[in-house]
Amino acid sequence: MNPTGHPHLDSLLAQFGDRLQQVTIPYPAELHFRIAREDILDVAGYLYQDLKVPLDLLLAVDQRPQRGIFELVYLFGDRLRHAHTSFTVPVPAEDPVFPSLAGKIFVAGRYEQEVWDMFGLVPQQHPDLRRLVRHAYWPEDYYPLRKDAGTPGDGTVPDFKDEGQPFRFQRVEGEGIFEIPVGPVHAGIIEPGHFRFSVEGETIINLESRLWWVHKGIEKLFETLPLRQTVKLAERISGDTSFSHCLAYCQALEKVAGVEVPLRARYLRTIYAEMERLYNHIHDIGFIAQDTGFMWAGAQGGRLREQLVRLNAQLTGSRFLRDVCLPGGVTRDISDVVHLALVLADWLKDFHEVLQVLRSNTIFLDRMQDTGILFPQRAEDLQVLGYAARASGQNRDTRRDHPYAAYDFLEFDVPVFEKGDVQARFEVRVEEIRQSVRLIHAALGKLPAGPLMAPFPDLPENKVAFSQVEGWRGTITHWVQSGSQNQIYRCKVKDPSFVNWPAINLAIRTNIVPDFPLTNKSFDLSYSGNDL
Amino acid sequence: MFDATLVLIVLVAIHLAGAVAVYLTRQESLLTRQLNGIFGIAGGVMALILALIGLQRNLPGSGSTVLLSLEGVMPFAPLEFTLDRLSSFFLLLIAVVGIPVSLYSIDYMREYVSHPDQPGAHAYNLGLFGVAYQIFILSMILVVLASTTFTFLFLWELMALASYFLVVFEHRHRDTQEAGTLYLIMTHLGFVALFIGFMLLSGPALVGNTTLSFSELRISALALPSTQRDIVFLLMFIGFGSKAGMIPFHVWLPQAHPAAPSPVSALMSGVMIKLGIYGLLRITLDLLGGGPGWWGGLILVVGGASALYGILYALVDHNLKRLLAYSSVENAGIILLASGAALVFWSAGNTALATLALVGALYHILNHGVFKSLLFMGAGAVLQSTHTLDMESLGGLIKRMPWTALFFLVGSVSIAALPPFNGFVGEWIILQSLLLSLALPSQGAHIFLTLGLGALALTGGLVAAAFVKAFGISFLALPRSAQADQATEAPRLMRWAMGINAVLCLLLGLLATLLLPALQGISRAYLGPDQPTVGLAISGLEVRTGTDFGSLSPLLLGILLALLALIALWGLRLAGINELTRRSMTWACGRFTLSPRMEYTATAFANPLKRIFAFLYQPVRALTIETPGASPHFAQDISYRNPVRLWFEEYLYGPVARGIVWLARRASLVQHGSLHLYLTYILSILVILLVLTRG
Amino acid sequence: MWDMIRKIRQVGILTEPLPPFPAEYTQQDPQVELVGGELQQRTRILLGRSLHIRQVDAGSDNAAELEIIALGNPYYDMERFGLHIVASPRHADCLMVTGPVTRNMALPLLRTYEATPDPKIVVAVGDAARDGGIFRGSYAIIGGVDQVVPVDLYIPGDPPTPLELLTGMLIALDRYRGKSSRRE
Amino acid sequence: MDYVAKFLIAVVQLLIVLGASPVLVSLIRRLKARLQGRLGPPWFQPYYDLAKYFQKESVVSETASWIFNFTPYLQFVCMLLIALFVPFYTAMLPLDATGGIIVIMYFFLLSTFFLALSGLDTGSAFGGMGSSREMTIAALAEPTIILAVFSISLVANSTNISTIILRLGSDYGLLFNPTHLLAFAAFVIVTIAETGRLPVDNPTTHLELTMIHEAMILEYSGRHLALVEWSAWMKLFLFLSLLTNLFFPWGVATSLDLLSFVAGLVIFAVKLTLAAGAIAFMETILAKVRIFRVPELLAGSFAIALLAIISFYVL
Repeated sequence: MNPTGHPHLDSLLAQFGDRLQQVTIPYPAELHFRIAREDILDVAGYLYQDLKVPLDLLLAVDQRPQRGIFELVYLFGDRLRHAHTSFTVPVPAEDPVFPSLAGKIFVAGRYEQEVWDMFGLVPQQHPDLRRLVRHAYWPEDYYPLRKDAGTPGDGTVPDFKDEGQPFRFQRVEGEGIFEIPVGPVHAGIIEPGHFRFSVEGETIINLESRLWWVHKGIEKLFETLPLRQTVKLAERISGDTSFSHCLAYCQALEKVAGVEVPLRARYLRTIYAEMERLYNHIHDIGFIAQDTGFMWAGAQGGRLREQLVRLNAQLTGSRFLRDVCLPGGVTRDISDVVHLALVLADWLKDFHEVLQVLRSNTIFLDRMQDTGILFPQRAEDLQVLGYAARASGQNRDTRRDHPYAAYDFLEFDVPVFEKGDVQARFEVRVEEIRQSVRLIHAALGKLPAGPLMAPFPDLPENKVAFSQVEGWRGTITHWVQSGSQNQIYRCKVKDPSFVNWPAINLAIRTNIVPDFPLTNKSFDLSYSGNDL
Repeated sequence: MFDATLVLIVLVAIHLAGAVAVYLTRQESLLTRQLNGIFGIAGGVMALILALIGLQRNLPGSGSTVLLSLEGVMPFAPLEFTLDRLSSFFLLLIAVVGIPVSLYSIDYMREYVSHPDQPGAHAYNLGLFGVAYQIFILSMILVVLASTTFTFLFLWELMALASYFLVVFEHRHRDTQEAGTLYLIMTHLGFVALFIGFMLLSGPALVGNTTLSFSELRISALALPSTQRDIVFLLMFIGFGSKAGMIPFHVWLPQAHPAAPSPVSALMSGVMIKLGIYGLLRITLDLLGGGPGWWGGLILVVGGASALYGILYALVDHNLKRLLAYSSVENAGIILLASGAALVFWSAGNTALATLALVGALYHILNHGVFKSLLFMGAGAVLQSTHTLDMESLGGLIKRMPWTALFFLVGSVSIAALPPFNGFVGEWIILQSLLLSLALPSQGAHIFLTLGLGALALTGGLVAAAFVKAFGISFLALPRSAQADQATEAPRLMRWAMGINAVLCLLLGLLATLLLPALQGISRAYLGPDQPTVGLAISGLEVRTGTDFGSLSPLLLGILLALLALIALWGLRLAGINELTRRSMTWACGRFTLSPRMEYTATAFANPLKRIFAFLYQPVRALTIETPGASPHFAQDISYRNPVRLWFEEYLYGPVARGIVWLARRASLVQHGSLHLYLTYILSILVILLVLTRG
Repeated sequence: MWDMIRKIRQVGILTEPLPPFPAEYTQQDPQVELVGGELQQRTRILLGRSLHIRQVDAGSDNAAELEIIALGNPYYDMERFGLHIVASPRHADCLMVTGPVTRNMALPLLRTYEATPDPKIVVAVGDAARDGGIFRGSYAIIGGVDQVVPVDLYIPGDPPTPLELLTGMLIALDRYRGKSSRRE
Repeated sequence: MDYVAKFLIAVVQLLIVLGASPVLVSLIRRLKARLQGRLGPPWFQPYYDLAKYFQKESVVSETASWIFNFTPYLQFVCMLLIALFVPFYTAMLPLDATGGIIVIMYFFLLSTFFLALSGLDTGSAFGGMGSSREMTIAALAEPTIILAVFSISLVANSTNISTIILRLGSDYGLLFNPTHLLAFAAFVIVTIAETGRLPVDNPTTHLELTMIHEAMILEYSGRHLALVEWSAWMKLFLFLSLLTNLFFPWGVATSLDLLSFVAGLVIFAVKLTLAAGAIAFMETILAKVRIFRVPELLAGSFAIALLAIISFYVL
């Protein structure tokens, strides 16, 4: 078989020829092949540097039970040509090393760190091989995502206990430089994360974030829970993104099972996804202002958000849009279309009035301007996603670049700002609120009749698929491999937070300490989604 | 009861005998240190007696008496010593600071004795130290009594040389040598100004005659043309101001004070720089008998600038002693400011206000002597115990040196002019005098006085910040180095010495009303009776200024504070509050244990103010990030520097400094700790001086 | 400024009265579960009118946090009952713990508990905080909150809504008298 | 004034500052809540809080020294002492001659000085952060205070508060003196900075990295916290009393009769309510300025205060 019709295919074949094996196009616009371990640097480098295709995902799979090897999967997403390319690399179990891409592709270094941490595959010449999930007290040789890892406490692994072992942090040299440790238990109601500022008083010289405090072993749980439960699990990857994560997971399952979702369900999924974007954006807009001490704005953000989550509860029975999306379709219909449209129109008017007040507060504007600048070049190097990217001149939005649900049929604009400061991120989100209401209105207007749910069969064995969804924070990627007996063999989840976290460290450098909460809030990343 | 002349003779004899005795003992023995301390204390007691005699003397005017007139002691000119109110006050200062410092030095100087495990490693000649120490104190005592040009200049130079020798005592450090040389150069530049000033003061007929006594000078000064008086004033202002540490002649001070052994720093900062003020007051109030308003205005403005400059640099300096030295620049500035205000008021004919301002200045001189010597002694105790003055390596000393910490805290609170300690009363009087200045008719003076007030007010807040830093970073939280961790409490005599000064800080604060009448007497002796209204009235425990303008009762405030504390404690206990206390880790957000690396540093503490005053400090930021390999986002080494610029050093003395370094190299030829070389050097300077002055 | 004043007037006071007190309320009411029956009377009296809360996310997805934040919005306004979120455990009387306790958060949770002065109460919020919920059995989970610190009160829900949180807390503090007035 | 009257007035001063300062705080909080569309805490919430703090144990850091334990008491006593010198409803302050407005300001500085030390004492980075920021602001606010006080004493020709009030109260023309009005503007800014209100500090923030006053007291608990909080409330109360009575001395009793005392009390309550309303309104419409804009604000107030003095000489 000689597949055709993929934008990268010809150039890749011309460049590497026989080094690509088992070249297939399993789904439209998705190219897949296998390469040898030695070719990783060449092929990935070619894709990234010559074809300018960003790396979307890198994961490992423990295939030892069947084939005695580990596998690495590299996924590249080309947003301009609306196509994906992925390749698989076998890594022998007895020699678990592979060449590191970190020098070429920054974001690859981060995935490689994770692969090392969870599977014990060593990326060679990695510049910063520090542990992520496994905090300092975790045993050296315990790699939780290996199939034979066992669970502490059940006798297979010696139990281990946190005794406050110190972590390694970058030390900044200089007179009077000291470190401010913040977290994991913060002063506000925030998820746990540890930030280590190296400062000269108020001036931040360097910031390191130490995360993975709320690591719950979600990827492992996907492999052990029954399929029905895994959908619920996907909803609990990051509570504020329940629907989008669930959607991404369901779409991957649907691809694996080859199920076509009814059109009405695809429109409803779009509406719910945009509702999720709306309530999160307004909440954060209020809280960005509150973090500058503008308490009234925080109250308004809370008020406008509460109206939306109550609307969610009205529509779906869940304030977080849970138990709505299932493999095959959705469970909840929208009956009174006009009512919803009117409510949202009123809401938008209300929002605009609040926004006008925010924009006339010069202190608030002054606090946002030039604070926490993420320069476009850095945003590109770091492959930042979502509104954080769009505020730094990166024109990317999965809804437009790799459409899913009903986005193909609806018109919307993708706002892009260049400056990359807190204000740019604020403005992107304001604009996205408008676009979301516009999308919902359009979707309500075009809502086709039909069933909500397609029957969902048992999963075929050992099939691989991924799906991408533009959650409110950015692109969510779920990569799924089915196992036997309707079980998941491996599920890799990528929340945009995972790649966006390092951006904060760069954006805050040489800013002042009291501007950190504001900068952090303007990125508003998920700890839970990052930690899994 | 005592005959003043006899007391003076005994005093001189004590110090001279002390010098000889100390030199004769073995250089490293305990006896050396004890003798030095005891003779110092004895001399101090004599000075105190002399001061009390002078202050109590119920004579009209300045109450001056010629104590001693010695012909033929020196080959070229007679020596003459006179006691009057101003001298008495400064004698009091010398005694009050000198006695505890001498006590302190007994235990402190053991630092310089060689350790048994490292024979000879740190050995310094303590005998030599004792000689210079006795002469230093004696010369300070005599300089305020000196009443002829020659006597004064001779002792002034002797004081400078003795202190120079003490500054370079730790001659093995290169820094010390450079500091000493800088000091020597600056002090001689000042000396030249003074010398010319005195020559011009003698009047056209008698130019160059150094045997003139001060009383003759007073008369000749009256006859001087006003331009010449102005020139004399300016020269004296520069000469004495450089000794007082006023900008831009302060540069020696932050170098010399940290370099000197701590008792010497305490004496230099507590007393010696005040003698610059003494000289200025002696000239302007006494010998010249006042001048035009701009004299005072100039002193006031330069004083205000010094105060601001000093405290701003104290704030960003992290060497404990250098911080204190910069703070001395600041305090000298405040004293100059108040003295300047007094002269302005006086020239405007308002002796009431002039008295008030001068009393403020004098009281601040005494207060600063007490708390600054206390702080230097505290810093010395820290140095002795930890072998470092770098605040970034200190911390946690309050648990290891509880007494030293308490005394240092008292000093810090006093210097920050917080009630109920002595600094507050001085500050209050100075503020009152400036606030009352609306009584003056002149518009021009108001601008000066308002600016002076602004400078003083700004200084007040910054001092508090600087001393929260000095005490908080050095003594609180966790130790930042192993030395600080292993620190132990200062020896007994050092604790006693600091304790005396700490108690004095409190007493001078609470019982100010007992001392203020004496200061008022001094001021009136030179300024004349209060006119047109009352400047300062002391009745019982209360101080009043102006006509119903302000009043203060420090003792009552102290009593109220104690009473309210008792009531509050009693009330809370009565209300049955929970008095359980549980010790726990410092809250560090859950996971990590706090380490010294996570404590606020001195640099960090001062960082906001450093950023705010960046237009002045002009800090030079340098951030370097080294990254391995191709990706710029993996950092390997990060380093950061952000030092401030020293304006005067860099732009005014920059070229001079290079010469100084060059000289320092040369000077190191004579600085090998050899007594004979030093004596030869001192003698040759004296001979040059005498030849110059022989008219 | 005038826009804002107009908006303030337009919004008015949004705080909603609590629903009527359930007449048949018993300790077994599914709304809350008090461990060991009830809080000590002394604690109730002491903390009933002023409860300062330190929230600790010990492993939750952030949904429960969002609902706790919502307690402060104008609709629920927990401040009217003397409930207040504070920045430091030293100021707190109540730890509101969410999520299953992850391995990595066990020590921080314990440290927070130790840093809080007595008397104090621990509230476990959400199903996962009770026994790990859906995450039970994971290698990274220690289990419910009571595996690390003693729990006084469970508020079930996945996550509990703000109203459930509020009524649960008030029942535990014996403050929920449930007259339909805005304040008890 | 006989001694009984003096004693009684002193006791009443203390009772007022202790009892009314929590109500003032409560008033501000409730007004702010209303403007945000909420009901807000009950009137007596600060009392409930205090009662609870006093009944809890105090947890003290192992690193802390006696400074940490001493500071809350010192602060508390300082505020009580100052309360004897600040006019609330009467200008007949028994101890007025013991010290004037300068004493008040330096006792405020004393309590700030020790609070800043206690922030450093525990070794917590947040405490240090708070004290560094607090001392920065205090250092810059101090000159404005002194100059504003200077302006007032120029107008009233005294630094003793009773005298100032009596003189200003007897000649209302003095109040509309440009010097006095400018001094008022300067004093308002300083009051905001010193009491840690918006736009300088946000008293309700939960973000430890942005805190100033709150950061210093993060380690306090139990009775210590009660004293520190109470002192902070009293400080606000005292500053607002000074602000209202020095610049609007109407109604302050100037004689020793019951009627004028009652009238004084009522008018004082009205004045403070208005001041609380102003603070609540300001804190609703304003955000917190970036910390390095605070010096600009304070420099502005310094300039205003300087202008006040110059206007006195020129006009």
